[in-house]
Amino acid sequence: MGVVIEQELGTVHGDEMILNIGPQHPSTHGVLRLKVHTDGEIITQITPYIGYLHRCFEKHCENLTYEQSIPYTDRCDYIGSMNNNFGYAVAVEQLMETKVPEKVEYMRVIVAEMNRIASHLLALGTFGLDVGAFTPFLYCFRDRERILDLFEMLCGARLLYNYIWIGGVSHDFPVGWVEKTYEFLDYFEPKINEYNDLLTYNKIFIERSADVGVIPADVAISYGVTGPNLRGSGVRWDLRKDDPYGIYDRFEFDIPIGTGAMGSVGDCWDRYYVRVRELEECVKIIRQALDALPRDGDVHAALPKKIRPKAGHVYSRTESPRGDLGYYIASDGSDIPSRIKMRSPAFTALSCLNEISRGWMISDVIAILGSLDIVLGEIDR
Amino acid sequence: MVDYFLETFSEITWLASSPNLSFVLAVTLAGLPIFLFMALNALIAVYAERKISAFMQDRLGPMGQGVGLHAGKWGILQTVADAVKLITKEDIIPATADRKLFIIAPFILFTASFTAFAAFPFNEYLVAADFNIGLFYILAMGSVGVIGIILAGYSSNNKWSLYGAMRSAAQIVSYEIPAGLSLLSVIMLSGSLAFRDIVAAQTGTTLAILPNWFILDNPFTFIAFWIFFVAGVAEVNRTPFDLPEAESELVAGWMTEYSGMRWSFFFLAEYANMFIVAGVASLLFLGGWLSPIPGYLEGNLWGIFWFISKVSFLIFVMMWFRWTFPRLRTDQLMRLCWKFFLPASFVTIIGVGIWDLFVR
Amino acid sequence: MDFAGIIGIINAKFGEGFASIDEEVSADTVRLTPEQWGQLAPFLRKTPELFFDAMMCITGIDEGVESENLAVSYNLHSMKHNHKLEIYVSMPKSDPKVPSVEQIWRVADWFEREVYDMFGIEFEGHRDLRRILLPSDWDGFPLRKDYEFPETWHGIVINKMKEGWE
Amino acid sequence: MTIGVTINSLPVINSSTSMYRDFGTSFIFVLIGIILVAVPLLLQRILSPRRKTAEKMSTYECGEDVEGPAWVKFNIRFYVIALIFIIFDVEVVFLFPWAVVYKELGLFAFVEMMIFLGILALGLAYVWRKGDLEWVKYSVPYGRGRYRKLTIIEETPASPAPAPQETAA
Repeated sequence: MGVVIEQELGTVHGDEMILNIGPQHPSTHGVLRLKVHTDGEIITQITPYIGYLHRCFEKHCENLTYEQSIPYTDRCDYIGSMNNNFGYAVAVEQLMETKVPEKVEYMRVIVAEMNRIASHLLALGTFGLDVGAFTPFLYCFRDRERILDLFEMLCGARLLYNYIWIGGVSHDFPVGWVEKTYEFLDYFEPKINEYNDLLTYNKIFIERSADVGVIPADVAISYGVTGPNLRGSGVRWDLRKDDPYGIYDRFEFDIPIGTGAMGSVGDCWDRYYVRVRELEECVKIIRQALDALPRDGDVHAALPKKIRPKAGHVYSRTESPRGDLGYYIASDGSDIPSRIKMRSPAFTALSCLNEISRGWMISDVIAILGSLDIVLGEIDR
Repeated sequence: MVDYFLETFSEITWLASSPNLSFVLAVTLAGLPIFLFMALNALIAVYAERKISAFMQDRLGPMGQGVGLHAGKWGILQTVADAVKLITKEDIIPATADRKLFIIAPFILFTASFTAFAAFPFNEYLVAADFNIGLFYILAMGSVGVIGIILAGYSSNNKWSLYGAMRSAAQIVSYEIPAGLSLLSVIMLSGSLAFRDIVAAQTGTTLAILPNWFILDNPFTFIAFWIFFVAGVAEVNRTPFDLPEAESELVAGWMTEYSGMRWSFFFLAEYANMFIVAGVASLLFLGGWLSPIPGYLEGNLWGIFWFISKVSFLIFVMMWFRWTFPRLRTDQLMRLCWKFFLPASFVTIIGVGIWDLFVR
Repeated sequence: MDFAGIIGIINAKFGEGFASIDEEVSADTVRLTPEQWGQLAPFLRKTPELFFDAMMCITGIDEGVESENLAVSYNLHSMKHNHKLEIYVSMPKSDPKVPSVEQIWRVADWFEREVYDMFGIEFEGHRDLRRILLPSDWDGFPLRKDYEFPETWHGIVINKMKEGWE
Repeated sequence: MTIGVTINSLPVINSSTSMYRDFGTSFIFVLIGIILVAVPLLLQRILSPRRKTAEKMSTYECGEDVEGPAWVKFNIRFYVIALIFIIFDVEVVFLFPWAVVYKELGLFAFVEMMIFLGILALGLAYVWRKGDLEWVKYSVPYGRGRYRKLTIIEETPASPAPAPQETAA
């Protein structure tokens, strides 16, 4: 069987014990099953079993028109739904060679970045929870709640938005939304320090996460790890800068990378801290986009009633909160896509778990899993 | 209290004739209030824990309105509702478990903390059983509990439970040493193991206005207090030392397979142990039932008040820890104990000795 | 480096006409046979000028009931040079076999398992080729166009897709 | 500065009856404790429903069937800690009587006990130096990790080499 990596483990041995972490376990972030071989507390091998949440997303898409697939993309990464919509819309527009109105571009960036903040907040909170700190989790949720309130005002939904459509967005910002978003940003920016005080620079937290679960840059690239996880390993790679889609090339922001400030480059602390720093960058982008947002204009490009892209295929990538979100769309000229494949960042991030967590303890594996920030809806699709 | 009851019984003619019976009766009568107090302590502490955590986390906590199914105003009946739920819950023993040990485990754990509780003085006179080696007795009884934990974890035949048991075995026994050693400094200064003498040694003032508590006696006892308190938190398995039941790692650790009433005794014992650690710390270092302003607000009732408030404060600090800190890892926990607390507690003993002989 | 440059390097090594550009499918896609892909993959990874160190995506494709072809599409990317390439490998449905690149790009491990799971394409040389998303005892390969849905699975009745959705 | 109250007499157990009483008291407390656990359990037996099914009685393993037994030969690390504990705990018990009479005996006893503690500390230093206080001595694939202060005794490579790696950009 497969990649069984036998390892001679130092001097002392116990019997090998097989532990099933999940599917019913508090810190598997969904329904993930890890079959863990342990010796005492030390992990000798991990085999992830996924598919508990498989909803046949790709099979569904083969039976739906292009527009009808959008709500299904929501359900993949249910923490960062806006970005999923965004990625899908960009892919189809690329296939159709459509340009969307200027205003829509700004609106998309604003909601996508807001969603990125919400997603990162959840990631930070649950990582704290995984290493035993309960309070930061609720602090993060408190602030995430405000973003969800704004989204609710925007499109009525709090989790699965179906807001970004092909060629535009479902409707304009409601009256007062922009002001409320400014208010939120003013409220949120100082709160980032609060997380830092409570968790980031906590001695125990550093002990638990620094130097743990190091992913070297080359291993990360080989395993297709992207997004904040890859940046935590010290690779300055962000699609918003390196292969800009939408209008991301118009904004000024930094790409934080892991520096190994507390341990080695690419450890759990770096991955965590990259997300904290990204919160600030998101706020920067949203402020610029809000400032430049055109007042008037259509929120929908002129598209035919039935979307029939010409035959061909396209692979388009966008930067979701978890990394490179790719859509491979093959069209045969009809209004139903012949193949939609979603390349999910969490899928590849999880695939390196066995590689990086051998030799660590059970507690560390939970921390590593938390720092990778996986969403099972996206992995299983 | 045992003595008091014995004296009372000796005046009752039919009881005075059989000393054994009157002795048993006296101890039983002294024991029942202890149980009531333990239950009450758990009830209030659980409610406090919920509310304190809620306030620390910017939320409301249990907020039921009205009596009945809604757990009372401000959720004050939440714990009672929990108790009712626990007692009406189906009692499940896994088919593969070691049945005998599984049943015995909560008995050991609860009985250990109950018997330890019996030696607690709430003021100079109010103590269920006044042993002249009270401190040693409490330490001894406190360390029996770990057997219950190991049995519970082992007998469940569950991997999570086994991990919890193994961790707690390593953890509790390790932290017992610094806890015991740090208490030695107080015993050296007071020259007694009876709480009455230890507290009596702390009367008066130091530095003109401050109370003459052992925590303020010299720098080494000050360190010893913190060693004892942190080691005590580790011994009662609370965050940041809650590895045996680490919920994000081991689901519920050694009590994974326990539910209903059997589990509630673990719970009761945990809160009782918190009280014991906080109680020993306040008796030995914080002057027990003595008033913080020497010469004022003293007396038996005030004594009870001061003792309970000191203990409550320390329990609050434990809760504060729990809702602030992440959890340590097993090897870090051991490192902290053996490489930091153990040498430090040696230093406190030597330091107190030198201070007492030469500096003072 | 742009697409033409990449093609140039590949053709310089493997001979002119090795990498044919298929205008019909997409402008920047290289169409290959499975054997050619087996030769090309290590070259793409190791050549310093190309250095495709990241495998972005592996997609299985069923080209439709009529064409009787399955295909695998590889999206490669170079973190160093920031250029990308798409490789399109097609094979007959009767004998779907592709050389595995799992040991060249580790991420291909799971991607290839997924393609195998959904299309039944065998990746030769993969060390751990088994189903990943579906249960291990699932019958058939669901993303093939001619896939017939089972009536039940372990006693669970599977709802048929409704006819005539628009 | 002196402690407020001087202690006149040592807490010696006065007579055999007193000892009998102390032990008797704690024994009865144990009995009461057992009864206090038994009664609510009995009450639960009366009040609670009893509908046992095979699933309910099965061991919790995160929703999966149990793989392999839980009662295995566990890693020796845990027992090493227990052994070290026993050594130190016995010494602590020796220290208690000394601490009680320390004030009476003065400098001589203090010096004596310091010698005893010195030997104990020597033992601790030995265990420390030997590395038995460290929890683990294994190697992790990447990074220095928690082993950066340890010399790793042997580092065996994983048997099927995990893919050729060049250093990336």
